[in-house]
Amino acid sequence: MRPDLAVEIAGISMKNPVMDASGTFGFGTEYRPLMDISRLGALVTKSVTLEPVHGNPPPRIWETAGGMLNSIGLQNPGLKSFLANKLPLLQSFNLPVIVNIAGKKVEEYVQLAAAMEQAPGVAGLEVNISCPNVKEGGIAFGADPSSAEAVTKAVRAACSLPVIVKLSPNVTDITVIARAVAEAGASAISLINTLTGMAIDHEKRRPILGNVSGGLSGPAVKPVALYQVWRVCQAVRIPVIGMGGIMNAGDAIQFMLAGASAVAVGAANFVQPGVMLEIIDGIEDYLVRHRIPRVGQLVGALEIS
Amino acid sequence: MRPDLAVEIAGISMKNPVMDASGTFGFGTEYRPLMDISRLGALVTKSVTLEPVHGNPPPRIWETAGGMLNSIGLQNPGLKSFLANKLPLLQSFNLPVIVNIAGKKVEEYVQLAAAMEQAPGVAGLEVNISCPNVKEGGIAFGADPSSAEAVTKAVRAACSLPVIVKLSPNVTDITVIARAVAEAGASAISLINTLTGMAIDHEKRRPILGNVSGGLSGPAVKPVALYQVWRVCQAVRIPVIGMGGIMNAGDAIQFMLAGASAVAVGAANFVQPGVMLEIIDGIEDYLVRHRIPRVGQLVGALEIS
Amino acid sequence: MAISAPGIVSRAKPGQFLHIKCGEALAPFLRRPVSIHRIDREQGLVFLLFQVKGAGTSWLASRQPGDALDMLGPLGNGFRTPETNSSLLLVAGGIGIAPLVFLAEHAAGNGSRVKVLIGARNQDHLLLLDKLEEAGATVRAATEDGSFGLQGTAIDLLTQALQEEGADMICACGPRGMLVKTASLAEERQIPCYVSLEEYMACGVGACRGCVTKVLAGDGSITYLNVCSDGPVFAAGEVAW
Amino acid sequence: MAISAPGIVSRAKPGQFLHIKCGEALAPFLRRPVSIHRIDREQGLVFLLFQVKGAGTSWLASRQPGDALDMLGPLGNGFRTPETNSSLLLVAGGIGIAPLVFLAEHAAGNGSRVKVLIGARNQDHLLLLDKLEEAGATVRAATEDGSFGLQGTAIDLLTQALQEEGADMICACGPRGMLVKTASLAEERQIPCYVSLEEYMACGVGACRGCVTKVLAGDGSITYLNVCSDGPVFAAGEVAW
Ligand SMILES: Cc1cc2nc3c(=O)[nH]c(=O)nc-3n(C[C@H](O)[C@H](O)[C@H](O)COP(=O)(O)OP(=O)(O)OC[C@H]3O[C@@H](n4cnc5c(N)ncnc54)[C@H](O)[C@@H]3O)c2cc1C
Ligand SMILES: Cc1cc2nc3c(=O)[nH]c(=O)nc-3n(C[C@H](O)[C@H](O)[C@H](O)COP(=O)(O)OP(=O)(O)OC[C@H]3O[C@@H](n4cnc5c(N)ncnc54)[C@H](O)[C@@H]3O)c2cc1C
Ligand SMILES: Cc1cc2nc3c(=O)[nH]c(=O)nc-3n(C[C@H](O)[C@H](O)[C@H](O)COP(=O)(O)O)c2cc1C
Ligand SMILES: Cc1cc2nc3c(=O)[nH]c(=O)nc-3n(C[C@H](O)[C@H](O)[C@H](O)COP(=O)(O)O)c2cc1C
Ligand code: FES
Ligand code: FES
Repeated sequence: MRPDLAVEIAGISMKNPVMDASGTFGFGTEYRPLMDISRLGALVTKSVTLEPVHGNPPPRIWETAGGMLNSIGLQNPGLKSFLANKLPLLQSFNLPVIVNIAGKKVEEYVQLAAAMEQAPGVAGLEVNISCPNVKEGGIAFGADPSSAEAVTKAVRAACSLPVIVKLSPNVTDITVIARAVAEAGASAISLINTLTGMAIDHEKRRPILGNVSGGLSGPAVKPVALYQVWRVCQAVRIPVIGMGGIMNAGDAIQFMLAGASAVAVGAANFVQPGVMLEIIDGIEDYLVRHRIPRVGQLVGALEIS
Repeated sequence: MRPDLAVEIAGISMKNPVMDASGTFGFGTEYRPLMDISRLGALVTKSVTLEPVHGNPPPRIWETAGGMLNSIGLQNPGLKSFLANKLPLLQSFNLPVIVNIAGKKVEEYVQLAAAMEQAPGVAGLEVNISCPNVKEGGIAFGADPSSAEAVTKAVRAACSLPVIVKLSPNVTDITVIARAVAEAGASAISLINTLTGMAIDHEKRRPILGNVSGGLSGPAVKPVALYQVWRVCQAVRIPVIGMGGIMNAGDAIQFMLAGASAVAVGAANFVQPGVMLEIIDGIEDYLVRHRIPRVGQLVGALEIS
Repeated sequence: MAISAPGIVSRAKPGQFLHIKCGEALAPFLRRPVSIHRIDREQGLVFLLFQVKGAGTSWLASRQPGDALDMLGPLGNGFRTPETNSSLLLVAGGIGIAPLVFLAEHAAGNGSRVKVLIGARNQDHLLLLDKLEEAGATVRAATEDGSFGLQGTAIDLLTQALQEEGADMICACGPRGMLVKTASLAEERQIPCYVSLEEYMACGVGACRGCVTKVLAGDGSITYLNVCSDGPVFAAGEVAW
Repeated sequence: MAISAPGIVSRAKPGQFLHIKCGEALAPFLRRPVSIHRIDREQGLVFLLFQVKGAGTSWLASRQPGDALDMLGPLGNGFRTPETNSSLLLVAGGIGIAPLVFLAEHAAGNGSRVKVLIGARNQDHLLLLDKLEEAGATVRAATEDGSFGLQGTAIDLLTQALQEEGADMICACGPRGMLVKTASLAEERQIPCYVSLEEYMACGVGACRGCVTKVLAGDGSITYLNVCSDGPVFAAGEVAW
């Protein structure tokens, strides 16, 4: 018998626990020629803001040991264009679509949430309070429990969609933030966003990124991500979507053992388009090999002596 | 003319800006058969505690993408044995010896500082308030500005040695901690200690490290380290010793451009014993090639447009 | 380097590139963009021409005959196909010659008159003169040290060529400084000019927005377009240099 | 695998290991510890015998004749040299045979009577019987599937051997479970027993305290010793299993 890969996160039913990490898969269509997107558990969009955002000056990408820095700066066409041009295509994949929203003020999150509630075919919201690459908003909301709480409450009140709050790892104690957003009504938590970092060209004596600093992701950050996911899963009862450096099925299973109910794959998509499908297959193989009937049984199954 | 590599950190004169990172070079003697230790700018010891510490159960080491986790847990023979057995050998290298101290309570730091002041041949103290691998003390002191301040003040009062406070990167805003210890009388700041992380064996469904979590270091963390060093150097006026993932002279120079007056090399020693000497030579080559007479001119010379 | 890749060859256009996984494990992490240098349609071969720069290209250079390569592509827009019988000036700086050979062969095969202007550091960096002439292109070369052809740069060759005869279209690939000058010479003479740009890339397919270059929108406002999917070839007048 | 390393050979003792940089760049990051399997003093060669497990050993296995290797060593304490004319039992589980061949050759050359007991999964994993007999050792083998020698384990061979004859010293290398059983059989008969342990390593030279194993100090208290510098060989009675 084939194992059951289906999971439900905050009322969103997914046929498997694997989705893309916001910002690494565009608005879905970019990877369409390269893989069967409809096999994913869900599709998460790049962050959408109220107004169009041009993003940061290039260079925006730099390879690092075991990972990469990015300083995209939330470049996106804005709410209006998203609704008109992107969302209709997303619906064609026949998948739960999770729209990631970002704002400079609480009010912007509220407007975005209200608009998404009206829009057809949005399964849930991921609230980005953890972008390190913008001057206003972004990480500022995710670094402080009371502002994290305020955003969550406001979004919660503005719509009836499942609200997944995406946390920043750049904090002293992530469980404090996690508890704050859980108590404020978040339906689920996703983490980690990128670790803030920078790169320097010593020959030119200049920063490499146009924005000076950027966000670190990829396998280099996996140990940090696993630790924070594990800690958050012990601190809150709402489901957690784990991410940070997942490259293969083994990595994905590690996040689930640490307590994540689902996982998201980011930078790995750049290295190997289609890797998410291999991860889904790999999880299934693992369940078969270990005679585990349902993927949900992996969640939090880490044994600590 | 050969460029001048000498630097002075908090009154400690070093013939070059390169030292080992605490805990990666033992008490100096372990690497003696493999390299000419007397060429270093300074020698930093493994953390010394008041009483002997057995450390954490194995496994304590795990390789990760571009780096490694460790959960040593400050294993060391304790103050008495350090003074009797280790310090005399350290003096034979004819180098400034910086003793790294760690405690579970402020009072322990004070006793250690007072003892080191009495001991012959200690050039300065590095105060470890950032170890992620012990249950009490350690990172707890480094995560909160007021306790960081309290430790620093107490150590400052207990001795007249230069006091270098070593900070943890696992905080929301490292400049807050940096300012707190600077105002409390620190002579210099060193950073980063390791990022807290964990590793999981998904086949066995168990944590890999005996201590469950550990500290991440190596090139994987370099972007984070560079960013935090850069931020701290802009926030305080006391000198900074930069570390985190330095593998070669280019990396070392990047830290100096970001504002570090000297650098420390950790995990790279495991990969290539003698790498610190190559880094010293590489810095000299760079200065020659760029016609820079003194290494101090690199400090903070990053150009941001 | 020649690689058997019939699927890619059948769709390849001059100016497009491949995004190549270099190294077996995680290092280097990201793929490397490399232009399609030439193709052999009959044999289903794609050729690459690249300079060894760092870990990625040196790994690539050490591949042995028979090794497999993980390549995405063809990616990017490619050069606009020149009209038949038009006259084309191709300006190459250093390794920028790589994609222009495919373009030269394609355009010459289309009946265009193609002149290739190559600037290089010295004789050793002058590549492929024979191949280009074989394909029916005229070639002019310049070296910085004067060891071959004109002592000077591709821009000197371009200035000369434009004085002698003009052109219906200019296509350029090379260092940014050279592209800027090419663009301004083309603009002076109102010749349509296309440049192939480089930027650090992650996805290579337009998903991450990491590889952008600044462009002037029609209304004069400034925005960012992806080098990987909106480019790598841009109309020179569109780029905010 | 044979490597020319006269400097290492001249100092090598049975039971010591080399700490080897695998891979050209950062992956894999840490060195890999591999025992000295045999040496050829005259030719200055050191031999390795290893199982391909992950990235490090598979890189190592793909080295070609003539390639250079970055090796630290010899490291570790090595086995205690047996007294001349003593009788020695060597217990090997799987790849644990690697360091014991050097020890067997060394001890046999020293005039000791050496019996090697090898346990393996199947015939394919039974290594080096000939080499050992050539060196003057007696060899007994066991395979889990019975495809060669006794059907059983190295522990079955040890039980048998101890019933037949006893020994002055037992040395063992292999999986932890096998070492535990060897240690208890040796203790029952009060035969001095030494085991070679494995632990994840960073520095390999005693500096980082990453590779510790739990031991019982003389006063009964528990402490941690470095496998790399205090070991890898420990008196079996000292280890807190
Ligand atoms: C569309 C396009 C086509 C290209 N075609 C060719 C070609 O045909 N022949 C050729 O020799 N080179 C070409 N390049 C440049 C080539 O991609 C780089 O030289 C190569 O990526 C360097 O990788 P490395 O690991 O050897 O060097 P490193 O310097 O170690 O690379 C470090 C990082 O910087 C990136 N990088 C470095 N230089 C460049 C660059 N110029 N452009 C984009 N990314 C860069 C790498 O991809 C990597 O992520 C092209 C670049 C682009 C964008
Ligand atoms: C003193 C000593 C001597 C050894 N001698 C031999 C030998 O002669 N032949 C042989 O085949 N193997 C030997 N081993 C085991 C060998 O070191 C590991 O198989 C090897 O490190 C695996 O590396 P990998 O990259 O192939 O595997 P991976 O599983 O990918 O390695 C991941 C990490 O775990 C470490 N690791 C994995 N297994 C072990 C292990 N058993 N012991 C220590 N670290 C490990 C690696 O060094 C690396 O850091 C010895 C180990 C020690 C400690
Ligand atoms: C190029 C890039 C762009 C990203 N953009 C966004 C974004 O718009 N919104 C967001 O919430 N996270 C964004 N992220 C963060 C990822 O969603 C993810 O949290 C992070 O990259 C860690 O996962 P990974 O290591 O698998 O990449 C981005 C990451 C990358 C690499
Ligand atoms: C094995 C190991 C042991 C360490 N022990 C200590 C310690 O005792 N005290 C301390 O302050 N830092 C300790 N550190 C942290 C290092 O000094 C350094 O801050 C960190 O490793 C980052 O540098 P790197 O990336 O160059 O290794 C240790 C690091 C490692 C890898
Ligand atoms: S490289 Fe991702 S958009 Fe171009
Ligand atoms: S590996 Fe560092 S002490 Fe043994």
